[in-house]
Amino acid sequence: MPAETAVSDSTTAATNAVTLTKGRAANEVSGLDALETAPQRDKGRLGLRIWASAWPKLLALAIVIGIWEAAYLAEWRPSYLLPPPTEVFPQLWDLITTADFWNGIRLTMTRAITGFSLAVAIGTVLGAAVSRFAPLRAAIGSLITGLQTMPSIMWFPLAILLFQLGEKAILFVVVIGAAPSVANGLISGIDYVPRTWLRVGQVMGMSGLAKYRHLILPASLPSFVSGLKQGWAFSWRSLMAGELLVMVPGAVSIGVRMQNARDLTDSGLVISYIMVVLVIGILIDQLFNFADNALRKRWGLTGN
Amino acid sequence: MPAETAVSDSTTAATNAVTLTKGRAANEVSGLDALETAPQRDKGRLGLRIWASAWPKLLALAIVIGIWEAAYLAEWRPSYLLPPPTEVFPQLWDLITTADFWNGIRLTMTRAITGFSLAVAIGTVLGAAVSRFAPLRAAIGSLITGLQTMPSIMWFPLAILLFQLGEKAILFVVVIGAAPSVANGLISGIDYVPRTWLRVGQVMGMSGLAKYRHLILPASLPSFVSGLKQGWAFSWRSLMAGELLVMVPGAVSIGVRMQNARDLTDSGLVISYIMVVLVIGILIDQLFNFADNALRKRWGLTGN
Amino acid sequence: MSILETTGVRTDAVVRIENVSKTYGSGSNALLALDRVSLDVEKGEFVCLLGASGCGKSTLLSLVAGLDQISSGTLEIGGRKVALMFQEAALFPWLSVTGNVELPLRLQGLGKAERRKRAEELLEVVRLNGFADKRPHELSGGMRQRVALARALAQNADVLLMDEPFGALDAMTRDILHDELERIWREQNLTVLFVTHNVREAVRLGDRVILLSSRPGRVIEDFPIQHARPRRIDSPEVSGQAAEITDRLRAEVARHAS
Amino acid sequence: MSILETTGVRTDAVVRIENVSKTYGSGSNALLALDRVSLDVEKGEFVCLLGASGCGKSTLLSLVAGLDQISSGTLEIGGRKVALMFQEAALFPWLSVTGNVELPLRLQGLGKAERRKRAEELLEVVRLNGFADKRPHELSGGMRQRVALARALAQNADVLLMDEPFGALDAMTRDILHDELERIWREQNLTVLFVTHNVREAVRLGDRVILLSSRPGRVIEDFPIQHARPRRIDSPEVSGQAAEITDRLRAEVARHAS
Amino acid sequence: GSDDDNTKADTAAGAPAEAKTIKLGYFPNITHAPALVGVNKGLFKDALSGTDLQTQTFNAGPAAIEALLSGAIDATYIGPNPAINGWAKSKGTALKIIAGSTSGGAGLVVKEGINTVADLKGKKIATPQLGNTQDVALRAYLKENGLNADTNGGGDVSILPQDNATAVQAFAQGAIDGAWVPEPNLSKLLLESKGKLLVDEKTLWPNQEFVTTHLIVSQKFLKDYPGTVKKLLQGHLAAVKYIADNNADAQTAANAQIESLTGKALKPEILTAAFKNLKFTADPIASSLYTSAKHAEEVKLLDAVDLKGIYDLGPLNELLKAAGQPEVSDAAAS
Ligand SMILES: Nc1ncnc2c1ncn2[C@@H]1O[C@H](COP(=O)(O)OP(=O)(O)OP(=O)(O)O)[C@@H](O)[C@H]1O
Ligand SMILES: Nc1ncnc2c1ncn2[C@@H]1O[C@H](COP(=O)(O)OP(=O)(O)OP(=O)(O)O)[C@@H](O)[C@H]1O
Ligand SMILES: [Mg+2]
Ligand SMILES: [Mg+2]
Repeated sequence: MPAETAVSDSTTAATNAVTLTKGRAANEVSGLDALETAPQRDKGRLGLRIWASAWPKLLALAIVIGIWEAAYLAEWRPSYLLPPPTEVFPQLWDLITTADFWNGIRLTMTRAITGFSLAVAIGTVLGAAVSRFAPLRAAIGSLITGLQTMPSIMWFPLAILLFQLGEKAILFVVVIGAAPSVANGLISGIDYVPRTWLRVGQVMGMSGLAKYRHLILPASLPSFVSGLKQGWAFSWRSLMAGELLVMVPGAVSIGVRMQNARDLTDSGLVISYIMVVLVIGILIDQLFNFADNALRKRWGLTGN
Repeated sequence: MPAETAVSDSTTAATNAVTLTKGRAANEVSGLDALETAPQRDKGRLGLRIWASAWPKLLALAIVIGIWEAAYLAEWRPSYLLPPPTEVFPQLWDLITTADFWNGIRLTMTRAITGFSLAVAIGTVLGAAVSRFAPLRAAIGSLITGLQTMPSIMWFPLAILLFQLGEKAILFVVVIGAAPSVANGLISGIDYVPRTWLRVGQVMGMSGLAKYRHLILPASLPSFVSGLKQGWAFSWRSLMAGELLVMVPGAVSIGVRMQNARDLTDSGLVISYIMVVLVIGILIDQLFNFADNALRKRWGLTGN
Repeated sequence: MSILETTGVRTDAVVRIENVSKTYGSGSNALLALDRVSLDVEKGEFVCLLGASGCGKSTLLSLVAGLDQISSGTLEIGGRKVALMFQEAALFPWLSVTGNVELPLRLQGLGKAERRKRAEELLEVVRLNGFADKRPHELSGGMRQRVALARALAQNADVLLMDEPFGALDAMTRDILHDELERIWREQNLTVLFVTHNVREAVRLGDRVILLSSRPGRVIEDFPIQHARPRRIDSPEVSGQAAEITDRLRAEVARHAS
Repeated sequence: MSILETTGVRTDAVVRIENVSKTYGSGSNALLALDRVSLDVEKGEFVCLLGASGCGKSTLLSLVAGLDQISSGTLEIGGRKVALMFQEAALFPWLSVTGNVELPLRLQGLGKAERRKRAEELLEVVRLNGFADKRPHELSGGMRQRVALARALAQNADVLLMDEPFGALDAMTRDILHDELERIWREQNLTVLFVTHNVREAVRLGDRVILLSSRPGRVIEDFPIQHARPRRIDSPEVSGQAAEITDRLRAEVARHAS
Repeated sequence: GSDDDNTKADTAAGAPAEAKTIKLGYFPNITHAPALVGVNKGLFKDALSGTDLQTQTFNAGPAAIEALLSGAIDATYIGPNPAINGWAKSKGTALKIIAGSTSGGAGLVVKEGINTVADLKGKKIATPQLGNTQDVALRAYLKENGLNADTNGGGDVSILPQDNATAVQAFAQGAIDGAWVPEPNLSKLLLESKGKLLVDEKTLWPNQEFVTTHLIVSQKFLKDYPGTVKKLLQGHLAAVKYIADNNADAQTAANAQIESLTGKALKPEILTAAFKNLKFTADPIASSLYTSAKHAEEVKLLDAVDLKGIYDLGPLNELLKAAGQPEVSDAAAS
C-alpha cells in the first residue's frame, strides 16, 4: 500500500538521522539534519553551496556541447550550417572582446530596462484598475490577452504613426508587448487572494490605496512576480523586433546585430548571439529568482 | 479615520439592503441582495446578464472608433496611412466574407491548437520535472526563462536544420516559444503550494505521481492556468512568425496574410488583420476565463 | 459589579439586531443559517454567544462586522468602529508578528515609534513579547490566535467581536487572557460580542449569555449573569450557572437531534 | 476496563520516543522546542498530551508522523501506518466534503462505490451526512474540523495522531464525538496520541495523560487514568482527576512564569 | 532533401540523370516574376516532364538560403546578396548561380526639396538591409559623391537599414528623407507617397543593367541531376520569354500567383509601374555582381570573398545556343 510505505519511509529517515548530538545546548545543536542546519552550514561553506548550484549547469552545458560536437563529427549537416563548438567559441570570444559589442549591449539593456520599467508601471496600474472596476474588466479584460497575442511587428505601423522613428517608437513596441503580461499576472494574483484575508482587510477598514498597498499587492506578489518574469520575456522579444525600427548612430543594438547575423547566413555568429541572448535571459532570471526566494522565505514556504 | 468610515459604510449598506422579505421560507428568500441572489437572477434574466457584460465592451469599442474617426477628420496623418473606420470596416467585411480567409483561419487555428497542445504537454512535463528534481532545476531552471526571451526568428535556422521545411518546423517554433511559459507557470504554482497541504499529502502517504495528480496539480492550478494564458500568447506570436517559414499555396495562413498586408503598406488591411487577431485573442481569453471562473468558484473565491 | 449595571441605560444599544435572517446560496442549494435573530447589545456590555457547531455564530458576527449582507431584517451599529477577531487566526504571512499587530495602527496613521510601542504593549498583553520578529508560520496554533487577538485589540474599536478567541489555548493561558481582556474591556469601555464553546468561559466573562439554537440559528435563551466581578472561572457560582446553561443547551441539542 | 489492561504487555511499544530534542532554526535564531522528550506508547493505548500553548505538542506529533526531522534522540514507529489530524483543518479547497474524505481511500486503491460508502459512514460518524457535496468554504469552523477528523479516520492507520481535534466544537457535539472516537479506537484497536487543552477531555478519553512543561517541552508528569470505561466527562471521577491534573499544570505554569 | 527521397532514374548510359522531384523556392514578390509566371502558367511543369515539381515560397533571403544549404530545397530564385553570403559561408561548396532572372528596378526616392546629391547631407535614408544590394549601391553612390556614411547610421548621411514596409510608411509620414528600395516599393513611393526619383540605379550601371534576382541551385543537386537542372532552366527560359511576349498577360499571371500565395494582390498601377522598371532576362549580368561585391568590400560590409566559380552557366548557354540566342558570360566587367 503506497500510504504505508511512504510514512514508514520518512520515519525511518528520521530514525537514521539520529546522531550523537543529544544533550547539547540549544544553539549548539547542529547534527546532520540537512534541512535543519542548512543556513548554518551555508555560512561555513559558501564554496560548497556555489558548487551545488553550479555543477548541474556545467553538466548540462557539457552535455549540450557534447551533442553538438557529436553532430558535427558525424557530419550530420555541412559545417557551414552547423559549425563545431571549437569554431563558434573563438568567434564568440572575438565578439565579446570588442568594445562595439559592449556598446550594443549597453544600448539594448538600457532600452530593455527602460521599456520593462515602463511596462511594469503601466501594467500594474492597468491590472489593478481592471481587477477593481467590473465594467473596465468587462470592457478590456479580454482585450489584454488579445493584445498580448499581437506580433510586435504589427505594432510597427502604429508606432511610426505615433512616434515617428525614434527611441519612443521602440519603447512603444516594448511596452505594448510586455504590459499586458504584467497586468495579467497581477489580475490573476488579485483574483486568487484568499477571501479570508480580504475579510480581515475589510474589518481593519482598509480601502482604496491602503488596501492595495497593505493587502492586495503583498498577497498577490507570487503571481505578480511570475507575471513580471513573463513580462520580461515579452519585452525582450518585442525589443529584439523593435530595435529594427531605429538605428542610433554609434552603437549597434543587439536586435540589429542578431538580424544581421541571420541576414549574412553566418551560422557561427547566429549561434553566438543565441548564446548571448540566453546568457542575458539566464542572468535576468537569476534576479527574479532572488526576489522569488526572498518572497518564499518570508511566506514560510521554504526550508523545514 | 479611514478604518471607521469603511466599516460604517458597509454596515450602512447592509441596513439599506433590508427589505420586505422577512419571514419567508428558506428557499424562497430572494431579497435585493446582489451577491446573494446573483445565480438565481441569472437564470431568470439571461439577457440582462449578457447586456451587463456587453455594454462596457461596446462602449470601449465606440470610444476607440470615435478617437480613430476624430484623428482621421482632424487629418492628423494622411488617409492612406490612417484610413477612416468607414473605409476599414467595409474592407474587413470584404475580407471575412471570402472563403479563402476562412481557410486561412482554419489552417492557422489548426496549427495554433496543435502547437499549443504540444507546448502544454511538454511544458507541463518539463515544469513538473524541474520543480521536482533540484539538480535539474539548477541545471535548466533559468534556461527556461532564457529560452522564452529568444525571438522566434532566431529558431528558424535550427527549425530548418531539424525539420526541413514543413509543418513540423512551424510546430517546433511554436512549441519552443510557448512551452517555457507553461513550464514557468507550473513551477511558480508548485513553489507556492502552501506547506500545510504538502504536509497533509505527506501524512496521507502521497508520493510520486499520486502526489502530483491529487495535490500539486490542483493546488497550483490557478498559477498554471495563468501560465497557460501566457503560453497561448507566446505560441500565437511564435506561430505568426513561424508561418512565414512555410507557405502552402491554396490556404494562406493568417501569419502570411498579416506579413503581406504590412509589406504592401496597405494600412486598411493591416488594421483589419489587427482586428482579426484581437478578436481571436479575445475569444480564446474567454475560454480561459471560463476555466478560471469555474476554478475560482470551486475554490470559494467568488460570490459571497 | 458589571459595567452594565454602572451604565444602567438599556436603550443605549450599540448593536441592534432585529429579525435578521441570513441565507447562504440560493435555489435548491439555499441554506438558512440564521432565522429571525433579534438581539440588542448595550454600550459597554459583554455579551457571550453559545451554540452548537454550525448554528450560525460566526455568520452573525460577520453580519455585524458588515462583511456579509443580511438577507432580511434590520441591523444597526450606528457608525461605530468594529473589530473582528476571526475564528481562524488569518495572520498575513508576509508580515512578522509585530508587522501584523502594527498594521491596524498604521492604518490609523500612527507614527513609527508610537506603533512600535503600542505593538509591544499588545504583545505583552498576549504574553508574546519574545516573538515580535517571528513569522506567523513559526508560531504554534495558540500563539497565532494570540497574535490575532493583539491585532484585533490594535484596531482600537468601539465594538469588539470575538469568534472563539481562546479555543486553542490551555487553561492557564486562557485564565490570564480572561483577566487581561476584562481589564481592557473595562478600561476602554468596549462593547464585546464573544463567541465561545466553553460555557464556563461565557459565564466567567459575560454580562449576558445568549443561547442560539441549532441550524437555523435562533435566539432561544438569554441568561443575564449577575455575579460580581472579578469572577474566577473555577468559583462555585460560575460553575453552578455554567451547569445550568449546559443543561439548557443539552436539552436544545437533544430536541434538535430527535 | 481499559484496553491497556486487557493487552497488558508493556514492552509492545508502537511509538518509541527516546530523548528526542527538536530545534527550529539555527544560530542566534534557534528555538529549542522539545528538550529530551522520552515517551513510549503501547499498542492500542490512548495517550493524551497536555501542555501550555507553544510548548511543543504539535511539534511532537509532526515528528512522530515523520513530517519534520528530529534534531537528536531516537524515534521509532516500527513501520506502522500513521494518520495525523492537524491542528488546522487544512482541507483541500478544490474538493467537496466527500472528495476530501474519499481522497485517502482513493490513495488506498478503493473502488468508487466502496469509497462512497465508506465516506458516507465516516460523515455519519462526525454527524455531517447532509453536507457531503458542500465545499470546505461553505462550512463552519467546527464542521471543517469534523471533516478533517473523518479524513484522518479514512486513512485507516494503526496510529492516530490528533492535534486538538475537538477545539472548535461545542460541548454536546464533543461528547458525541468522544463516544464515537472511543468506539472506533476500541473496535479497530488503534493507538492514539491525542493533544488537547481540555483536561477533562484528556481524562475522559485517555489511558494516560502526559504533561509537558512550557518551552522547551519536556515530559514532567505521566498520569495513568484508571477509571473504568465508558466514562462520562461530567462524572465526579473524571472531574476529580481533572482537578488534580489542572493543579499540577497550574503549578508548572506558575513555576515557569516566575 | 533531394538526396534522401530521390533515386536516380533508370536512364540510358550517358543521358543526363533525372530527379524524381525538384523543390524550387521563390518569393511572392514582383522581382521574382519569372518564377511567379512560370508556376502560374505551368511552364515549369511542362518543361519538367517526369520530374515532380514542388514549390516553396519564402519571405526573405536568409530563410531561402538556410533551406537550400540544409537541403530542404534544391533550387531557388534569390537576390544577389544572400547568394553571395551562402557562397562565402560554404566556401564555395553549396550553390551555383545558373541563370539570371531579373534586372533593374531599384533607386533612391527622396522628399520634395532634395534635388542634388549634396542635398542629402544630414538626411536620413533607408535601405532594406545592411549590406544588401541597395544598401551597398547607396553607400558606393555616396562615396563616389564625396559623402561618407558609416555602418552604424552615422556620417554625413544616416543610413537606416529597415525593412521595406517600415521604410515606405516612414517615408510617407516624413520620418525619413528618402529610401533606396527595390520594386515594387520604388513604384509605391513614387506613386503613393509622391516621392521624387533622385537616382535610378540602372543609370549607374553599364548598359543600364544590374542583377536583381537570379536562379541558384545546390551544387549537389546540380551534380546528381544535371538533366533536371536543364529542364528547370528550360522552364525558366520559357517564363522569361512569356513575359517578354505577353507582358500584360504575364502581369496578370504574376499578380494572380502573388494573390494565391499571400492572400492579396498588388494594386494594378503599382504592378504596371514596377513591371516597367524591371527587365526580365536570363543573363545573370555577372559583371554587376562582381562590382557590387567589390563595392561592399570597399565600404567594409563584406570580407574579401572569392566569387570565382559562383556561376555555372554551361547548361544555360547550351539551351540558349540550341534556341539560337546569344550566350551569356560569367566574366567580370573589364
Ligand atoms: N460561505 C458560506 N457559504 C455557504 N454556507 C455557509 C457559508 N458560511 C457558513 N455557511 C453555513 O452556515 C451555517 C452556519 O455557519 P457558521 O460558520 O456561522 O457556524 P458557527 O456557529 O460559527 O459554527 P462553529 O461553531 O462550528 O464555528 C453552517 O451550516 C455553514 O455550513
Ligand atoms: N516551523 C517552525 N519554525 C520555527 N519555530 C517553530 C515552528 N513551528 C513551531 N515553532 C516553535 O516551536 C514551539 C512549539 O510549537 P508547537 O506548535 O509545537 O506548540 P504547541 O504545543 O502545539 O502549541 P499550541 O497549543 O499553541 O498549538 C513554539 O514556540 C513555536 O514558536
Ligand atoms: Mg464559527
Ligand atoms: Mg499546536
